[in-house]
Amino acid sequence: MAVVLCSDLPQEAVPAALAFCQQHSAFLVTDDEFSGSILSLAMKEAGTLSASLGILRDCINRVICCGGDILQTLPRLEKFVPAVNAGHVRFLEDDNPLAALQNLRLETGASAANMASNLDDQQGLVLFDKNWLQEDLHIAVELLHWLADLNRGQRWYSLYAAPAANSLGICNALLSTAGCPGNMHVSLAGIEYDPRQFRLHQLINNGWVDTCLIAGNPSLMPAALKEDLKKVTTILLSPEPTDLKPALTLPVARAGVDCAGTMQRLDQVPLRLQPLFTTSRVPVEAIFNSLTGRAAV
Amino acid sequence: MIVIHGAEVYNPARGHAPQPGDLWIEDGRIITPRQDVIPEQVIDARGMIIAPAGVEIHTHVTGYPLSLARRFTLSEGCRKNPLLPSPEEAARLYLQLGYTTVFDAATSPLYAFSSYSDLRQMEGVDRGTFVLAGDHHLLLQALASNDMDYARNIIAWLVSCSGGYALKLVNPGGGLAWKNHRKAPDLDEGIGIGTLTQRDVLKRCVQAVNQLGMPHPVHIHAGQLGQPGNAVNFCNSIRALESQRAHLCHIQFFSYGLDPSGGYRSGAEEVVRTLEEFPQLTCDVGQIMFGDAMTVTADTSALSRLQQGLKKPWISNQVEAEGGNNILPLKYAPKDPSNAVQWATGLELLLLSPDPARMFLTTDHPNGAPFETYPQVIELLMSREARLEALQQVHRAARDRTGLAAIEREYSLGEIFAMTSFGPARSLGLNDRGHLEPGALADIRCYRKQADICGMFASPEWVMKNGRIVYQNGRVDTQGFGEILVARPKWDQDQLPHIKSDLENRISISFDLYALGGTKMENTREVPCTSTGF
Amino acid sequence: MRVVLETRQDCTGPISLKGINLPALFHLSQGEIWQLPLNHLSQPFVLGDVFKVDIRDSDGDEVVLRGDTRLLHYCGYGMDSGRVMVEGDAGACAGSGMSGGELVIEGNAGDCLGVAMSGGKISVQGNTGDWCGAALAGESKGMTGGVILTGGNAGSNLGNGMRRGLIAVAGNCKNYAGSCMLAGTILCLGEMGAGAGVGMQRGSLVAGTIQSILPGFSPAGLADTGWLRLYLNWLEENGFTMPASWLEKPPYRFSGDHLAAGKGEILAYEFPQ
Amino acid sequence: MHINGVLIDDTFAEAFPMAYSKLIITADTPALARQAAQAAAGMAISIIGCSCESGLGEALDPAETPDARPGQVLWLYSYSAEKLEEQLFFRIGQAILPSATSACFNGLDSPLTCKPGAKLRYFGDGYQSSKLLEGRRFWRIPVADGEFVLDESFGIGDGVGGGNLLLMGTDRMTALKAAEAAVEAILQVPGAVAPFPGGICRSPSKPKGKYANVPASTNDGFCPTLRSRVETRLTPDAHAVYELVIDGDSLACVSAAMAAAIRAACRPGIIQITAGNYGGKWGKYHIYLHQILQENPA
Repeated sequence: MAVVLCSDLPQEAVPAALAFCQQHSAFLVTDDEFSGSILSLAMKEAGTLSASLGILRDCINRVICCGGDILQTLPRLEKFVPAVNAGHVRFLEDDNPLAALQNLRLETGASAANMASNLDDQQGLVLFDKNWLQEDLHIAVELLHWLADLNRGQRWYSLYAAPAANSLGICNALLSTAGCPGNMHVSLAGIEYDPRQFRLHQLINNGWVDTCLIAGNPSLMPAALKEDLKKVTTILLSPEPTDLKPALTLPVARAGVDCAGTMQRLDQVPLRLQPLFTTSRVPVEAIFNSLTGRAAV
Repeated sequence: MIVIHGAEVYNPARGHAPQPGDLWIEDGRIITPRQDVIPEQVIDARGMIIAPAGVEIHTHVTGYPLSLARRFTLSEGCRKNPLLPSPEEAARLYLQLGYTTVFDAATSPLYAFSSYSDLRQMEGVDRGTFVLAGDHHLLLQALASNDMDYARNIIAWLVSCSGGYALKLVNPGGGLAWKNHRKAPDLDEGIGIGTLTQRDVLKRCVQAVNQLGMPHPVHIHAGQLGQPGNAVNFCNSIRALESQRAHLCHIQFFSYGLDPSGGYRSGAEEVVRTLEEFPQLTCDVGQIMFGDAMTVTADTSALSRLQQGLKKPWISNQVEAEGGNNILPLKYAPKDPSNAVQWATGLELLLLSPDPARMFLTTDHPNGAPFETYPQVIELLMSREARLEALQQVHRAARDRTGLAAIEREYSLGEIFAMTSFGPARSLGLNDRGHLEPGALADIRCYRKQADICGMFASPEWVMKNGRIVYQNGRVDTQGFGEILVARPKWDQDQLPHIKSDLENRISISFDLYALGGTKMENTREVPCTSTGF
Repeated sequence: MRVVLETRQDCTGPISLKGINLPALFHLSQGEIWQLPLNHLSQPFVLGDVFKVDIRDSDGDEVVLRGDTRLLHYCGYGMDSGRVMVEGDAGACAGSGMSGGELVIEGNAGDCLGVAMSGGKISVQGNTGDWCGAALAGESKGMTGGVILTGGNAGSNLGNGMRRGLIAVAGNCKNYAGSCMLAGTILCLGEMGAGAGVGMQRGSLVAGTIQSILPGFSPAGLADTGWLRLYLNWLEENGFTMPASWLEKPPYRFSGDHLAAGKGEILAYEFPQ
Repeated sequence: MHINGVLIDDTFAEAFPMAYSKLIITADTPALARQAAQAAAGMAISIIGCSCESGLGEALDPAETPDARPGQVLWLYSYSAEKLEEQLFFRIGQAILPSATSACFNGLDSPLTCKPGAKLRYFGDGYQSSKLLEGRRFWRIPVADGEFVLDESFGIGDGVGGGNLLLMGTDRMTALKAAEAAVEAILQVPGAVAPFPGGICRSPSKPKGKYANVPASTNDGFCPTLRSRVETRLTPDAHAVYELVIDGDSLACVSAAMAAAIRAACRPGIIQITAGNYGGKWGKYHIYLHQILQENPA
């Protein structure tokens, strides 16, 4: 069995899902791999500088957006980073991001100077999103290497514009509870992590799983993966209906509407959401806990 | 009612020598032996050593920086990394070492919720965290205007709203300087807000915290961490505290002399001599051990310096109006002259310090080494022979540039227990542990007497928390034990609008969501503050 | 001795052979082999539940896996000697961590073939999946020795982080061949995908055709390099047929990746102008 | 014993153990390969003067060489492994590396090796790189027509040097023709090398001499012009003597080559065939002429 944690869930869902997986020897994967395995592996190789939004708002005067869709992902970007509003923003769009990044790195000295004129106190921000990473580790590594190069001159921060509400929260919660950001096999014997073998489409196509329990709304999943999901039995714990046709759907509470929950902002600052209404819907973690409890009896 | 019978009992509250006798326990606490009742359970502990459980005063096992650090250790089987156990695992591992109280050294208020959710998972031990404020803009501003009343309120509010236990200062002003592309300020250099200097920040914060009567005084990480020749600055920082109560953490990293070659030499003697002038201070050592380590620190200035030397990938995250979180993987090599001197300096500090209840054993986990190496350090302290043997294995700089080889002192068992239990508990203001007097918590560790010191400390016979055995024969039972220890110093509610408007000018988050965002903390115990008025 | 493990009819689902040192089976009796613990995902099984075991005397030492081998993962994991033969397709991670001996796969191999191997020889008659000869996840060093020969095509990230050794592919390979390579040789007779050699420090990539050259590589002219003749000759002796054009003209050489150490090379017979 | 009327002296040649290695030199054409090999073999005549003796072996087809190019075998003999390594370094670096299109490979599998390639690689000035194929390391040294590829390690074999024959003829031309026929026969034996110019030596030597600092001097007993001044070894009708010196990869090889040489040299006009020795005191091996002829029938 595989449990998919979708990134609109609050991070409270993570320990419960982990306990459930442990009891059932299940795979645990996330729907946004970029904030998890791919970015983590890239950071390990190249490192990165980041900052919370308050700093970026106050001292950033140049912004580079990698991927043109970033303004759609972050419609209120200029609120956070006034430099965007002032027009000091450059969009990098390319069919081949890897080659584009290599070109940028090769001319890094020059481009860093162009970007940030000659003032010493100039600081920049590179924002990148999923479209730019294009499902690949190498692009993420190259991107962060480019940032590291930029950082030898002026100070450049980076942020990953995660496409879903709480990609970063799920990733961080997994890191602190399990030690790895998804793509794992959880059993009583321990946790095995393999970002290559244990990606959802690999798990399905290699015949490692026959059932998928999807927690949250899988709207972020690529179309190809949704096709793959048709090959196995799916159970959905989602606050709203989706275009998947699962064997079973259990409606769950949504953090910030029906229940409290913690989500992380773009800069990974945790935000506590309080419920708006009192409804009968239960949070995902309660479902996981009761499933774990039942099996124990 | 439980009786532990026949053991050699070390009660650091009554000196370093063991005492024979039975230990009586009722309702999770130690009681005076009774003649009139028959106990429900007698634990046969003949041939055993009984001591109060360990108290960890400085470690890094929770919070957002640890998530960042885990990103650096991703590989197959990442869970087994002893440097970065998950909070749940860390609690287990501490219990297996005989520690039942664990304090995580740093929480940035903005990320306080991350720390709290990690602390919640550390079942089995009493735990808590310190709140980072050495670069907090509001606090520095208040200190700069010398408005001590407002500064006290800010400290009290910050610690309370972050669910912390004490105030921690990390190289005050250093983070601010780094953000502004300046070098970290020296002790008497302006930090960039008015005429405020690092000396002022240290002095006034220590004063404010002591006035608030918080159980643990200010937990200080001084300036110039890791730089050769920093012992002079560190001694000046100690004097800057002007005989007030404080705790200085991982002082090994601040106790270096400058070798004529430009490298490290030990400054341990000078530091210990200076510390002797101020008996109200406590310290922990931050011993390094050879092998892999992971630098987890809020001291961006020091880490960026290290990173520029090593040219290795790092993660540096700057927090608005506060300091930063920085991660850099390291490896301490026995054949590296600098590392060898660092290693010897830590041991020298411990061995030169006359009072084990004032100088504590830590490895600043995972900065110096994983905490699982404590038994190895203890062996080095208790056996000169082991020390000299180890000295032969490392670079000769450890013999030439430190005084370690000449030191003959060997710690006694009683001193070890004073150093790992009694001292830290007292420094933390936790009077109910660290000793075995009637009324103390029945947090007890039990070792089988043996010649192999390292082996003995690495595997206690059993460990008791609140009068129940939680570790025995390799099995850890953490269910339902341990509380989150918090301090809630009093602060003036009338100042709230003032703090709110000041804060909202500085940060990108609404005041209501700041720190724990008004979340009710579960399973906490408030350790009272003993304010004596201002 | 020849040990034949044939899957039973009713075997379904993936089976991990991690933890079974196949060459060590020669020292065991049939009963002992039968009782070896197996990992069927996480439910414990013994080998006899899944395989029929047949032991025969023969000239050389050989373990043969046959039947429905498609879902057998970690075939030949950590092997250090002897010969293991998979009569059919192998699952993922075959030959991972092996340090010696020979692994022959008659069908296709799954992903992560020969990951972190340090010696020995793997021959695949069909295709191989992604991350062949690559580093373990999160590690920087891939295979550190040995030879992988593939008769068909290879997937992406062929030889990622490779430190030493030879990978030869008779067909095409997908993107990012030789990514982050430290040294070693990757040879692809057919077409090499995009992003080849990204982040490579040293080592050689040889391709019949290459889809694109990254900007981190600079053209270095025609290169009639003696070592390539040496390798091609060795491969011909090991059953590879070289395209005639390879022997007639020297390949074009690109050196890079200048964004890493830049001591590597891509040799291509045809490339986009 | 007589063969074709030629007296085969009942004596022995005194031979010594030598270290040897076998090089395979390849190039784009057979001529280039041979040229490189010849250059490397240059003046490796006698161990007395240059601590190395060498000779060309067979030419190789592309199918027989490691890099599928035409090749040439070169044998190098010296008195110790250390000396041989020094000579390999010197000769590969001086002669083979500069030769157009050349590459140089080890042709001898042996547990004992030396690593001239490990030093020669520094000619690459930091741009050298290596390839490791089946445990064998090849160095790639950038040169102006591409790369010079050479094996890092060369096998060292236990060979035999100093096998020799002396042909006495009625006149110079007759003796020379016989010697040339003998050399041709020697080179037919695999592993045998005749290091002297054309394989023929006209100056047999004896160890030491009248002068203190001379390691070897002319073997006066065979010099026709000294007939009346010294105790001569010549028969009265002998007027010219040529020496054949043979090194080989084994005692059997040297013996076979000597036997073949004797048979080829037994022509009209040759009076006697003998061998040089120093009373059996110097060499480890004694090769008896009659014995080897029996052991190696025609």
